[in-house]
Amino acid sequence: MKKTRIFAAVIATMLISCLFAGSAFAEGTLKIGATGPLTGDASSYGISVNQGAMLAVEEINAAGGVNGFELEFNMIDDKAAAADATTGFGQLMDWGMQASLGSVTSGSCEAFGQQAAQYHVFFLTPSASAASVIATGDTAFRVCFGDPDQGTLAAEELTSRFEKIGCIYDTSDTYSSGIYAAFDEKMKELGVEYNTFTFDADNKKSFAAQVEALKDCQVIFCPFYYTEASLVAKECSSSGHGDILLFGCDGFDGLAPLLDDTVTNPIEYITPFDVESETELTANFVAAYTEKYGTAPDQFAADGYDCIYTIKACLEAAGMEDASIDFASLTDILVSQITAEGFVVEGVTGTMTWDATGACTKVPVIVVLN
Amino acid sequence: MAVAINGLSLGAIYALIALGYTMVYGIAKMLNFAHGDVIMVGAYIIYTMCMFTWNIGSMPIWLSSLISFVVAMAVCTCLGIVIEKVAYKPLRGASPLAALITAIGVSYLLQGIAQLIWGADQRTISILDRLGTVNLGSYVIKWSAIITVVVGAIIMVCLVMFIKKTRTGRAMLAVSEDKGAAQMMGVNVNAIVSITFAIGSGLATFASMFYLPITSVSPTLGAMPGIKAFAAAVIGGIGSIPGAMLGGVLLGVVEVVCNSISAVASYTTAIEFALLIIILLVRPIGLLGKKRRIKV
Amino acid sequence: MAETMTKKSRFQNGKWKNYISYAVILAFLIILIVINLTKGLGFSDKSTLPRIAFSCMLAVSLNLVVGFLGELSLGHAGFMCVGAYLGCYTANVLRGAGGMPELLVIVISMLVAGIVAAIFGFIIGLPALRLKGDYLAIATLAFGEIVRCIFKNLPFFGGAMGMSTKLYDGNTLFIIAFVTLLFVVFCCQNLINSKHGRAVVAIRDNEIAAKAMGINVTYYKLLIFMIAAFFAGMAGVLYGATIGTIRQETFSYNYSIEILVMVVLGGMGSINGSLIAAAVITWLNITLQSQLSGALAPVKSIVYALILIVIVIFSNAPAMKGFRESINPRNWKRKSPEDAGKIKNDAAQWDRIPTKIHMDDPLSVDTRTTYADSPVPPDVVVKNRDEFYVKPEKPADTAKAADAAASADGKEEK
Amino acid sequence: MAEYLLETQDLGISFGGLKAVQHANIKIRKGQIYGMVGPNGAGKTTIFNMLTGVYLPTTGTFFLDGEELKGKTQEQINHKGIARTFQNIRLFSNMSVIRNVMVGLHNQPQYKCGFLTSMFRLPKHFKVEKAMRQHARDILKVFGLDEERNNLACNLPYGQQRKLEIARALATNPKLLLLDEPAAGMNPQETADLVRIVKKIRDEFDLTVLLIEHDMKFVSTICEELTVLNFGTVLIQGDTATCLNDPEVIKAYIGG
Repeated sequence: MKKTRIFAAVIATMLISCLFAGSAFAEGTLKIGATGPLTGDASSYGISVNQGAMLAVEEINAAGGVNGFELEFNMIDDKAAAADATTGFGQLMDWGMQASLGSVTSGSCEAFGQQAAQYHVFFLTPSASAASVIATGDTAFRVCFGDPDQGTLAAEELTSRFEKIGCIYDTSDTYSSGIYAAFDEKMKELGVEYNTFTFDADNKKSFAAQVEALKDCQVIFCPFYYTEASLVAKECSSSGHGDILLFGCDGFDGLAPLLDDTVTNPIEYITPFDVESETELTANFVAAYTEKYGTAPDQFAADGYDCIYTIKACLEAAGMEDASIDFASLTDILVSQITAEGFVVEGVTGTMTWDATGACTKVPVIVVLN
Repeated sequence: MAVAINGLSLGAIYALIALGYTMVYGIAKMLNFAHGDVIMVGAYIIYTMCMFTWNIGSMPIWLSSLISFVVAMAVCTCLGIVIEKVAYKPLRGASPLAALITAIGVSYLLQGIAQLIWGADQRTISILDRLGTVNLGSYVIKWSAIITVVVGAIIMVCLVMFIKKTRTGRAMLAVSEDKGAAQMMGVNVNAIVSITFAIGSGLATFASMFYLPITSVSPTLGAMPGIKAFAAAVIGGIGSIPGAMLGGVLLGVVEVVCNSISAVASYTTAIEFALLIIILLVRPIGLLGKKRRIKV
Repeated sequence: MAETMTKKSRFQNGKWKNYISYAVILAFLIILIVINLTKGLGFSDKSTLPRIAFSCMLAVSLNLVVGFLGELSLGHAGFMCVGAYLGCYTANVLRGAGGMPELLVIVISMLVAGIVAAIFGFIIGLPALRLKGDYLAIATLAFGEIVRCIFKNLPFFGGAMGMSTKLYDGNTLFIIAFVTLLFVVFCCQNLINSKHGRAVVAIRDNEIAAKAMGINVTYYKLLIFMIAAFFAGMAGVLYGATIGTIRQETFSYNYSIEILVMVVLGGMGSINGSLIAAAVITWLNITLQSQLSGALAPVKSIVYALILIVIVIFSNAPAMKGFRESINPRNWKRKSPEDAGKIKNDAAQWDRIPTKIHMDDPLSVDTRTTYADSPVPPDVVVKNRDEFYVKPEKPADTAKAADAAASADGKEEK
Repeated sequence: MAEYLLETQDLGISFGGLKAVQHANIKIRKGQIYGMVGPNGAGKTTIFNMLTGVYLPTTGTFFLDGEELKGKTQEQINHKGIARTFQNIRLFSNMSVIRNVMVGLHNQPQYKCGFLTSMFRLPKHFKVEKAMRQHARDILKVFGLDEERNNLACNLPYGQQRKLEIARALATNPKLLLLDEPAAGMNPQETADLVRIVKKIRDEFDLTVLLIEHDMKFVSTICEELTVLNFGTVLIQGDTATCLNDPEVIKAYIGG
């Protein structure tokens, strides 16, 4: 009996929640939504993007908004899980999302992208770099590099400089495997031999074995995120291999604060965003971000920041005067603007242009970490 | 050689965690899934205290590390006791699954609180790895690994002696065999359970200390080693203290060896767990578990 | 005539509880369809509802193993993983071939997924014949992780990148999901309330007596693992149709534990309880996710954890028993002393469900492994551990039972 | 047709170094009620466990109706026609009384019904369920438990639990019924009732009964032949009166 009553109560609550749910249209503000990992293993990336995007929104609103209307940004936690990104998308739509930053990590962004394609919603992901993400639909765009480009670039760069090359990558991670696949292909094409070792998400707390196996290499290519990179660096230095160059991709950004004086390895990485950069735009961003959050921004924050400014640029280019527009029409406007001939955005991560595939073209720089 | 030492040191860490699992299991008859998160808390306390003493006190590193470690141990011990009193004690006598679910709840809770306090950013700190390396013949071996193995071995011997030789230790054995009978014999069961949690959490602090050189600190630090240590405890025969050590070392060595062979590295987790299943199929009660019979 | 009689007596015996779930799910579904046709469901409902449906399927099927068979399994997400990959692969192939209506595609892929998952269920059922309690728990957990690790390394299924499949139309997906859930509840309910269900519960209640009564314990353990895996595989296909991307890390042991939490909170051995708990927990998670977004996200896990702890302590703590009884509506009317014996304790009565999930190995510091050389003959040592004489494995027998089960499964498909 | 329904030949088992039972040769004719007595630890229950496949005998073997059953599993032995009760009651305590008996009926060939038939509620399922229920009630009526059929087994009084265990064992349609201390914990009236029931089921169901009992009054009333065990070996075998009056037996019991 009691159970039945609970049952009835639950069902009633759910039905009520369904009845009252429904997309509310924005009034006066343009709602931009995103999902990202705000808890769990990958949460530092999601939190950075969230902070970067929030900073951009606040700056824009403080400066009078976009053609007079304000922006509103909301990020829902997806724990880097596809299922939560899907429901997160639904919740954002119910909240009244009109444009989106997609999702932070590739796996969940792919799920997000499939939903977005189904309902025709524009998204510009800050950091989901897997090739499959922008392949989900015509409304999918990104501001980061694609994984394969970085792999190819790294292969060219490393073979031109070194002979003994090693590589460690994360078999369970889309980003890492994606870069590695392109890297491997390019290395085979160049006919260069190298050693590869792997780790995975369940196994990424200790790199003793991998470093030990690659100790004779001059350089280790590390296509993964800075959290694991810091462990590899520490492992190299503390096990007496402090002279091996660690070469990484844009995921290395944010590594510097994690390294202390015990790490002696030289570190280089490919990135569009250099926190030390002298340009006015970047310097202002770094200063504002540091003031607001107490830490220097990493590339994720920069990407999130650029995403918002790119959407703003699109809205301005389209001459939007009013935020009350439904998401489907806005999507058409944004897509046509971002792919338009001559649409260029100067962001903190470089000068960006887009093509119809959704990929972003910008110039990578190789940063040497001191 | 380096692989062996690295494997042993990882194994020693797993063994230290597994000891906590197995002791709590033996006494409180529950799977303490929150044990891994006590390690995480320990690591954060060590990190915070070290940063604090280095920046403010400008102490020598060894002193500040020692202070941090002692503070972390005190905090973790208290945390273990508090968790037991608040979350598990009310459930004594209920289904072991109920305690399992609260343990999972406590684990989520600790992770959430850690993220609120320290944020989600991963942090690294160098304490034991500052000691550098030692050359043994043609091999380069890290001091931190050697210390882990040696201290781990000492702790385990001490623990066995403690349980075998002291009154408290024997009381623990009695409580684990039969709570009711032990109580009638004048053993304070509540105190013994608290002591067990305290010891388990204290050992977890050692695990945090030794784990720091090879890992970064994050709210989810404890999850996977927790599960691996659970696996280690089961391989050795849950409830058996020598079994936990054996299981931990076995798992650690297998993990490092698999990781260092390129062809199988991506299957490391599968191999570890397959090994577990095979061992259990051959010996359903773990390597050193006790076979019990039932009267039919 | 005879049938109506049987049914009637069932209702008279108070078995209507077994049927209430159908009525409630059906009513829920009809109301939702009406809402969707008139007003339109919210965007999030279109993904939340299928998620609730497949969570319910997972909880009900795991309950077969944990609640009814009494074996602790922490690898249920592994079966779902197998089902999701295989089912979605099948769906992709079928769509590639073209010309098939979407509904047929999803039904066929569910069957394929179910069958393959059931084969895996058979494989993990084998250790279950030998292992008990926590040992089986870690073995099933290990199995789930192994499955995940293998899928991660199969380029065939996209490796770490995972697999994409077509999203099912949001307006009809929730109907399919709930109809599938009805099917699963129907199957489980019927199985449990039959001679086979009695045999399974007998094995849980007293395995020794069940064997002495000639119950084929091997057959039923494997059967239950296979059926549970079959339904978990089906749930995997629904997952694919709802989410669109399948990646192995979704199906980690954490997910298995979440399903176990649903089963335990709902009350082991209660299908209605599993349905409620699965729906509430899934809904709670999703609601917390949307309510606590942005910087508040860490609070979410704290809230969830506190809810979990409070519920479990409230409904399980022996010290709270009196309080539980005093607030149980069924006891309000019974104030007189002669009714004291009739006091109902818990809705779920967890403490009354016996399981073989006992955890009673004592602490030991020596390395002697058995009592074999003990001076006391084993049948005089009174211990409550179900560890007695284990017959040498009979591969032929096991294989036969498996064949029987597999061929029976095959029939179901046709 | 073999001369004896049950015949054990040199049956023995040892655990580690301890010889729990040795050289047990027991021959039971069809239709007999046969008793096995002996002090605690004499190995009576161990013999039961060997006969039902719980333990594998280390020496010797045993035959039911001329068929060797050593090495068969508990389930197979039950299918061949040996059913038992337990010294410490092992009912399915969370099932109703009638369901306990229906579990006993599970393997009867006339109630064969695949799990898919039950799962999809094909007509055969209802037919089988109805017939099983009726059959179970018929058995319960013999034991006077029909009124209690919808109660949980664990709520029955002790004496009725013992009876229910016998009823459940009977439901498996055995040739040989092994009763392990069936009268333990019963009051004299219940014991007398039990005597009547055991004799009745022996006659009605064409059974042979082997029982362990400490209650000598019960044993002398009901058993036709006895085996007396002490320290795992057979002390004496023969008809009840002779055995019970044997000085060795009295010595073993009184501990002279």
